[in-house]
Amino acid sequence: MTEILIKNGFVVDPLNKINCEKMDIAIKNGKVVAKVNEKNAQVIDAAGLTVMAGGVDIHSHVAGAEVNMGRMIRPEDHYKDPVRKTALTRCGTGYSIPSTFVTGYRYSEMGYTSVFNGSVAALKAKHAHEELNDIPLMDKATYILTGDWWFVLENLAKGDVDECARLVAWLMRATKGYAIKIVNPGGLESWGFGRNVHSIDDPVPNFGITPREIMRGLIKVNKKLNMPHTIHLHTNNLGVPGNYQTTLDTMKAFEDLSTDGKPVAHITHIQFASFKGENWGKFKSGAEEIAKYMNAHNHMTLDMGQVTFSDTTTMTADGPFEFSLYELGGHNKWVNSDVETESSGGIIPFHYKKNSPVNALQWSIGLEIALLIKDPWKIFMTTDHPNGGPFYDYPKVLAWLYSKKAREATLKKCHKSAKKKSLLPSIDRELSLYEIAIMTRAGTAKALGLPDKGHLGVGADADVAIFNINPETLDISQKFRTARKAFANAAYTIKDGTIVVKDGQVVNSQIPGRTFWVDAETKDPCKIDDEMKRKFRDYWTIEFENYPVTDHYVKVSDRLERKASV
Amino acid sequence: MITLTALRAFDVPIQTPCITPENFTGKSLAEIKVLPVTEGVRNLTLGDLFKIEETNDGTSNITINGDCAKVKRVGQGMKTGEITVNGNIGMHTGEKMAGGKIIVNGNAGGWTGSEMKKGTIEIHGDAGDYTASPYRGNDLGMKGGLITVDGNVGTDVGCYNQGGVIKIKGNAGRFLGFHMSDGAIYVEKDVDVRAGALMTGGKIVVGGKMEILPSFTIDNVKPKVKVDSETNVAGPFYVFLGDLSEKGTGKIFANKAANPAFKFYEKYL
Amino acid sequence: MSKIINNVVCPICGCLCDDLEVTVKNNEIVKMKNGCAVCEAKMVHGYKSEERILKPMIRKNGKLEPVSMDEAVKKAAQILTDAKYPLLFGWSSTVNEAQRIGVELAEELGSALDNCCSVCHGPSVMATQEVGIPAATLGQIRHRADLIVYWACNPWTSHPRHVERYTAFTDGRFEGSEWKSYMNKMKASASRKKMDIASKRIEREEAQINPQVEVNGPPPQTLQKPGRKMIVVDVRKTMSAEAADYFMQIEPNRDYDVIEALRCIVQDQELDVEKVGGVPVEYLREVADAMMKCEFGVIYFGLGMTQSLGRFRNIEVAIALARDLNRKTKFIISPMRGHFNVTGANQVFAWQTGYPYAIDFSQGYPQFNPGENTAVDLLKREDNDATLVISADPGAHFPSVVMKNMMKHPLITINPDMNAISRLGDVVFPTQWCGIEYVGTAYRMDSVPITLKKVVEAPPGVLTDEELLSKILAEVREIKKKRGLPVGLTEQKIVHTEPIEPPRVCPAPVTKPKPKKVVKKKKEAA
Amino acid sequence: MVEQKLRATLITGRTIEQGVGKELGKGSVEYYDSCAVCFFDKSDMQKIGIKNGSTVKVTSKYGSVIVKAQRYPWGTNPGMVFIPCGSWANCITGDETFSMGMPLFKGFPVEVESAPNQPVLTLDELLLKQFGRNSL
Repeated sequence: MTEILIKNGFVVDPLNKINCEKMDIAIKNGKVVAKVNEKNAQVIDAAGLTVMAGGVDIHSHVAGAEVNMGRMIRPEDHYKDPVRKTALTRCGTGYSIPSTFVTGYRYSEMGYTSVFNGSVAALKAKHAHEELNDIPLMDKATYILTGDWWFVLENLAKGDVDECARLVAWLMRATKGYAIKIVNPGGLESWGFGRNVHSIDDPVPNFGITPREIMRGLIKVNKKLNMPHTIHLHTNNLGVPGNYQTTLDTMKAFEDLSTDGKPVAHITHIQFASFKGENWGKFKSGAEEIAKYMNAHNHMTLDMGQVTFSDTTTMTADGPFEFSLYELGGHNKWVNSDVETESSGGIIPFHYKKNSPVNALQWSIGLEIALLIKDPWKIFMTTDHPNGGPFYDYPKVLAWLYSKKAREATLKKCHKSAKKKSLLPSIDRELSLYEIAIMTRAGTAKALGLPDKGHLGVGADADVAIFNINPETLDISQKFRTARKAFANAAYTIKDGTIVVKDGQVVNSQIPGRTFWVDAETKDPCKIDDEMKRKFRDYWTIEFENYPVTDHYVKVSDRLERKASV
Repeated sequence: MITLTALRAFDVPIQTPCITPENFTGKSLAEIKVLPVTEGVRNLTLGDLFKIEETNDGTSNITINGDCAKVKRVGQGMKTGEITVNGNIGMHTGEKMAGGKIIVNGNAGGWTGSEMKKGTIEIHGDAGDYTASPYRGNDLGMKGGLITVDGNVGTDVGCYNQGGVIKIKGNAGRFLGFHMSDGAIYVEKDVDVRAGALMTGGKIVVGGKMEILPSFTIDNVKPKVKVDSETNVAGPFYVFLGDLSEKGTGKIFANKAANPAFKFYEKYL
Repeated sequence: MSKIINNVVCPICGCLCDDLEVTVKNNEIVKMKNGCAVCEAKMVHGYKSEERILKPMIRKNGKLEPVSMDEAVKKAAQILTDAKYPLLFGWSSTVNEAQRIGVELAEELGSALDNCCSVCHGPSVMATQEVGIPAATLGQIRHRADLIVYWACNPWTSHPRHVERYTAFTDGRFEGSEWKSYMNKMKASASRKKMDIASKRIEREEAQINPQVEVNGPPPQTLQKPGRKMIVVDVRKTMSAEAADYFMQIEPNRDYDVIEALRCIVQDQELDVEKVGGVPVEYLREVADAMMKCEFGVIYFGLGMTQSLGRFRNIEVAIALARDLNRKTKFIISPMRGHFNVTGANQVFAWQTGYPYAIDFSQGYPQFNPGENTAVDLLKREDNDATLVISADPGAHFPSVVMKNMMKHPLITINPDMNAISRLGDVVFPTQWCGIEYVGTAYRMDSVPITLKKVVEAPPGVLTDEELLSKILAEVREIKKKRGLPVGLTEQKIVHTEPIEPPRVCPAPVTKPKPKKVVKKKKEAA
Repeated sequence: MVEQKLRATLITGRTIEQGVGKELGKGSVEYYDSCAVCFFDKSDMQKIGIKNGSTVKVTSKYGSVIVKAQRYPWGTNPGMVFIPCGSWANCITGDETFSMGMPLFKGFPVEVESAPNQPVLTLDELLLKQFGRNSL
């Protein structure tokens, strides 16, 4: 393997507390090393450039049945953005849901090297892995929808957390999953008969359990299994005006579960869960309340789910939410996709417009929360791709975060009622490169429990992003467009010790990337006997033996072994 | 003016989105000759397929001669000027057109004038399926402009029409004006089944025989109807409202004399 | 020695039943349990029939002659690269792993790529692109559905185990099987039939061009009963209709009108007409009532909708009906996808290119348009000058008027046995039976991925689809290189089943990763 | 009264026998027996004077084919004939797709007449007749 020496760059590495210091980074065998022989190494002159670890996206829908259904139903969307084949890269289409190869290329062009797939129903996990295999240049992993899995509901209703933990351990292994994903707990099961739950204490029909019990139970399970990430939560009542109260109730419900001051849950796309006001007409921002709570507590992490004003496609496992969105009118397509015994799902194409009072305020809410929460280790940058906007809009989101001028430029074009309600004019905070590195790589890698990602210390994976930003000469808050361009087109992206992008163009598409999955070893494995298999046959329409994702489905497997305490 | 004459009969599809008056403006003949086109999988230049001549009349108008039924995407997105085709032309002619005029002295393929915004397309032969209808999955059809067809048209013509006017002298196929919300479609002769299906607005005027979907209800009988500022058609016409399943208020004007079968509707009037 | 293999997946229809018990003796399947008659025909007899192709063949002087694999691959690649615009068609009876290579081959050639779904459920995909679809996996139906409508399909013959495994005759968590009540009904009807025969009816005399519906009675009281109900809507009575609680016979090509009428009724609109598609409106009212009153309803539709007049518009309104019904109750609609992996082909094409079928790569990027790039349209217009058919049989399933156009140009076929298209090929490749001789992935009709199993060894020298296509692709690239054309890269093969490194034992997540500080610091020159 | 020709609507589609036949092999007797047939309503059979097993000629705008007649076992469908999908049915199906990829497989007019003594071709004979080639 080639050795690489990145010389004289301004290194931004928050996990090692390095803030724009001029230094060299040496790479050998896909890892960051103390030094390499300069004569043998490929030298990158990074003088005047910013060097960061490769980006780690904590929540993005890039693969799986739901995503692909979204692709299938939107030919008019792809028609706008064809991507030509080159000698190095495969062809495809882009826009709101790029095809798999294009997903890999575009992430890489922005200096991202790892992506964590938002949600996958266990029954269709093979599909997600097949697609992940076709996303080149990225390390990846997928969260598994666990919150409405019947075995979880039944065991938690019984109060048997240990057995539940053993089953979840089996599930993670069987699906090659990375973390416990909970979407609208209890709501997905209720949607099986077209109903929903409306607070964290609403009973789930037929199962004698409440969303609160599901979430608390799975946090306990997560701890017992010693999972690298916390539970990954999409809250109840998502996208409903007034839901910030539900979100606060949810966060409060976990306070006692964090015993060591460490986070126990990650709430994803918080923007969609911070709405105030009784109805859409009285729609307001709940950002202040959420931020105030987050500033006073340390047991949660969040990601933004920022809206970027584009013609996109919303997709979530939250079936009832998508139907209520459809009922708001103005949409020509609605997809619902229930998965037996596990989950539901829905898709609606959605155009976020600046001149819509609600959409414009949504845009504001995402930024307000990100800026009002003081500690960047608590909130990460995402657009919940493609729900708030496509991932390749990240540079835009960054610009809004590091430049008040950028925010004002956009706010000027927004609907006047949103302008009036927005808190943004009162916020002067502009993020530094250091804080941006936390929100896009260091913080996410830490929250995901990946010791080798998100930093450039010795032993770290050689995933590096170099941007054409000179912190000494470029004031990013003023020249936000220049910096935005630099974030959109990395000067170099290095994946596993190989240069894959140069000047914003893919130069090597042959690095497949690894798939992380968690193998939590319980003291007693969950009992797989005839009784279990019979139950399985009753619950699902496929046989027990045909349920797991075999090694065949993971191109480059990276198993994370964990010792569980049950 | 540029004249393109097909050098040979074409056997595989040819895509020529480069043929628009704007694109030719300011280009020398040599530059026009090397504009990229594809013939099947081969990447060729315009000069490989057409004899290209220039007449100095101060315009960038284009004349195409020869049978170009396999030539697709002529005049795609054009904004000004004029294209005259002497012969047949293939699919997607004048797609997303925003102005100017296309005259086809022959038949036109499918998706002619698809998602058109402004301008005029005159077809002196037949037009194919999906004329003036949007691309797959899109619910935004023809926004404005005028399409006239002397011959017959295929199925699914004028789908999702949002304000364009389509006048057809011959017959029309099924699903005419599917899901249209505004604009007008006038067919002088017969229309196949399911005209106006799922329409929410606009009007369809039929001079010949037709069939009415069960999801339409009779409104009244009118002696004449106005298609656009230039065309008034004398009836009398049965006027149907629909499509009820979409709570629509579109109107279908069915010629009374040509459709004696609709007489039973009169009891509801 | 015979061995029994359990949980084998049936590679035939979209049901992908995965509970087969297969007995193998001397590398031959000798017995199969649990499968349907079609499954038995393939798994026990068909796969090893005399029709099996064992060697590649090339047509010389009108006769197919066996040749070496290399010669056949070279010839095929030559045909494909010489052609101005080839068409690659088929893909529904092979596995995802092969379809992936297929997309790459089409991309490299710049050809048209189409899938069998264009002549089966392609219209369903198109309808989904217009209005979306409220769908669910089959288990959801099994557990919850109390109203099951089969519209224009006959599961008894095309998906023989659909009813017993997934819908009316299966026990779910919240709904029970209706098998017993069906058996009672059958007994009653058997005696009624005897009576009927005894009192012979007078035959109708007048000839009719449009068949007139006459067996259509009003919906019975049973539509009000608790428990699961099954309604069949079709243009002719079938075995499935016999099993239903109510059979509604409609005139051919009138599905659209009937569904539209139902939609109006569901939305409380008055209809001016008295009969729609031969069915009195008051009967439709009762059917609509049953749909609105159920707890969880489902419509399964088949080729009767996609192939009759209206094509995808029929499905569009059917989906709209199901969507409207969701305002009153829970309602699902799903296509009865035919071949075992036609869904998979749509999925693979979609994730690699963004489009599910009818793709054209001639511009260097994918373009999609059914009607323009679909196989039948291309052939009808004679746009292609070479064809490769894989795991499909347009020889038997395309109208011969369009097949005649295909036969004007060279034809390459890849199929395990001598089906109609292989009989017509110029270059005929043998291949293994996926799901019998090699492992791969297929997608059930509800897009649930299932791994097909290998139960016997393939005959020597016969390659899998994936291997064969890779060979052709490599040869195509070789030829293009010789011609000085740019070519794409061959994907790196990573063959391993275990992690590359020993599994990492991460520190517990509570301990913050503490990488040593490391990086060489350099003072600025200034 | 026996008439010369029956005008009817043709539906092609699957039958379980065709399913079994195709899986046994396209050259199998089962496939031939299950696909080279046309199902009629009883009244229609009387109309043109045919019985189970008689050979009939089915003609559409796109071609014609000789198949064996059989009585449709379920219900009454006068004026509708059914041929299982396969090479025989596709001799008479149409290429009209209305620009959506799907040719004419169901619900179009055909004429049926009794064709005694005319042979029902095997698959190979049929392919040879249609396309001038086969595997032999």
